Amino acid sequence: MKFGIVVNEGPYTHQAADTAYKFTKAVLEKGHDVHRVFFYHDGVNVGTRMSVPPQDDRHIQRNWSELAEKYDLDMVICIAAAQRRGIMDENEAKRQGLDGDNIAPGFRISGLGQLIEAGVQSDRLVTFGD
Amino acid sequence: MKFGIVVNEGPYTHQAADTAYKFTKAVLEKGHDVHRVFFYHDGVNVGTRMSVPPQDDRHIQRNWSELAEKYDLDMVICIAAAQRRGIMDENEAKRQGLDGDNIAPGFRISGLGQLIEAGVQSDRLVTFGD
Amino acid sequence: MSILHTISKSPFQNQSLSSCVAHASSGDAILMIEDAVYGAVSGTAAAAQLAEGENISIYALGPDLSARGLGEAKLAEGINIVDYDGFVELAVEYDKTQSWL
Amino acid sequence: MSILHTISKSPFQNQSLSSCVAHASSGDAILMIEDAVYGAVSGTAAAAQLAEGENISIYALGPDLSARGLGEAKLAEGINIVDYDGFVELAVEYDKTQSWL
Amino acid sequence: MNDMPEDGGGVVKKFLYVNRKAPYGTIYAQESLEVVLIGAAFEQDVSLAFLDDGVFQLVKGQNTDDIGVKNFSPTYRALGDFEVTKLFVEKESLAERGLTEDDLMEIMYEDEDDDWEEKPSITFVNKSELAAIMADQDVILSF
Amino acid sequence: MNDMPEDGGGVVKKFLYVNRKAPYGTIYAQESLEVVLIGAAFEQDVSLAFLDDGVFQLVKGQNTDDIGVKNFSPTYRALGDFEVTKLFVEKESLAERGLTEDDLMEIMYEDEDDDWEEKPSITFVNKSELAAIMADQDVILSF
Repeated sequence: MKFGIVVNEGPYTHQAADTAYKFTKAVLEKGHDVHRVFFYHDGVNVGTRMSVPPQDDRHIQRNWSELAEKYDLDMVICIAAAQRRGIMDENEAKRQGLDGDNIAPGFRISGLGQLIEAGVQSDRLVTFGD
Repeated sequence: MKFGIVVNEGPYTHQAADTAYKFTKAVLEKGHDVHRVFFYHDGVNVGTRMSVPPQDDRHIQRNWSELAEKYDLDMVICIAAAQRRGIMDENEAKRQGLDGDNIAPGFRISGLGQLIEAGVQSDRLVTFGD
Repeated sequence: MSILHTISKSPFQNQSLSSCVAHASSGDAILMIEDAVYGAVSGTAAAAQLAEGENISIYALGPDLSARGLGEAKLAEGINIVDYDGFVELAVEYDKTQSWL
Repeated sequence: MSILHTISKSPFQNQSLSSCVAHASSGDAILMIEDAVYGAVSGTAAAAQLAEGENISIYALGPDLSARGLGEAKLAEGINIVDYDGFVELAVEYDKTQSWL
Repeated sequence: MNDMPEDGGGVVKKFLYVNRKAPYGTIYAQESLEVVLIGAAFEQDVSLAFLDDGVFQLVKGQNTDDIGVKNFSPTYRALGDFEVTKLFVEKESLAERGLTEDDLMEIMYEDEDDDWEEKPSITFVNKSELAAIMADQDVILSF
Repeated sequence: MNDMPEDGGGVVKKFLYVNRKAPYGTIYAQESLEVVLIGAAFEQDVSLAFLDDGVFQLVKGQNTDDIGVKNFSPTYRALGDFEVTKLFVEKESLAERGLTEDDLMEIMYEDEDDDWEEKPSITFVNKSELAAIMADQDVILSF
């Protein structure tokens, strides 16, 4: 079965990004497909590579990046939500005249259409948020 | 009278950062002092210079940076909260081996002691959050 | 020592207003800001709760009322409207501020 | 078509559980995750609300119960405990998922 | 070009956007509306539900000048132009909040199947009717 | 060195940390505790209040292994070592949540003014007693 996953909250503040990770991992380990993970609202903040949590805490961004690499996950950050909140890839940073970017490996920035398309293409769409 | 201001939520998602800005501006325009504005929890995300909101929307980070410049405000971002969430100044970025930083003008990163000290030194401590 | 209590969340979604009213003391004030201003609409359970507080002054932030389309005609009796300047004056007037997050 | 409803917020702080129960149809399931698992504690108003749903299966996420120190002895009757695998199975079993945010 | 429909050709699903939060205090209402507008290009069967604090999104006379936040409420009245014409508002949620149907904006669309006659987009439903609408969907997006 | 007390020398204020949120679902409980620990170095008169969902922070037997989030609950038991010894827990909040005093962790401190006798840090209070404690403070920090 094909899943779409939506993550609406940022890392650490709400448990949503953790639960979504555990759920997505379980989906994949059970042999299902994940069509896309879409990060919206504060969820875009999961995709910053500048996060440095304490050594004895989980590294939420890295967990997601590693899952994406292992399963070739499509992880999309909403461009409109990301611009408001300051998450940038190289292209966007250049376009906005910024001196650097902060997106983490395995994430890509794209439009809201990718969320709708995930709803159309997936057998199940599951949202995690606050 | 001397005020301390605490901002606990990030930009755009919750109105708290907007209300705190309007309140702080009113405090200053009425001739009171602001000992410090302390950004904690997701509030640290207010201090990213990578935020690029739509043209017809307010620029929350820039509003704060301009207020700080005009009134010589002390705006402190909590270091522990900032590390988790990926807000870095030049020093911290270097220390963590990152290739760049994202802190906005007028903000500085420091410890939680600055929050307590604001409580001790201010006549009124006002918190904005969710 | 008197407290200015602030609430920012809708009382129809969240218990903060209810808890705030239950812990406010005589001589305190309650100021509704952001989504909490919906608690000022007359005829609602929230407005009734606010009216129960004895010797507690009730305020709502005008800019937040306007943003949400709540004109004075919709408001319960006894609710005082202030702007950001008035918010600052309340924070000065009361000995300390407590935010019901 | 059947719905798996998920709730993540404490029913003592937020109205989502109450609204979810009121909109669930016969044959649906409700899964409490994160802070919503406090709604599974026996003797509370939340547990009573959940018990009112007719022909609605009630689940709670075990890992979230353990994190919060809620052993099975504390739970109301009729609540089924699942882990993340079980969550996935529920999402497969029901036609669609609705998150009460 | 990121936001153009892709791959979905032919598939038409019933999409329900569930709006349960008040505007301005949080951004969810506004960012939900952004999804609805983009989603309109996908030619799916779209409905919007407003319940709990979500009914506040449709209150008329919103003026955000003094809070400095963008007033996005006029966009609801433009939904008809995007062929988003099914807005369901829960009666019990209105009543509990001291609101009547007259407190809401008038939202109209032109019905192309009925000689472009102007018709109201909002249908007022009770709780059990809304539950049935939810049950009838393929995809539910919650905000 | 950022977190060392500065300038405050001599001033002792009554600080109340108000905890109203459950642990893990959001980070507020954990980051509140981080403030309390840092604040202990400032030698202020510190109290902690636990009411509403905040009482869940003190429930014993928390085990976060399976959610992958750090279990910070043992830190409450170490508060005595930081001379944070006044924890007020609201009885009505416990009862409403189906909890009794026995469901909470035992938190003790050694009283240096009483021959280092071990004493409980938690005092159970009712709503009106807690309201009086709030009224008595100089600074209230809410989480």
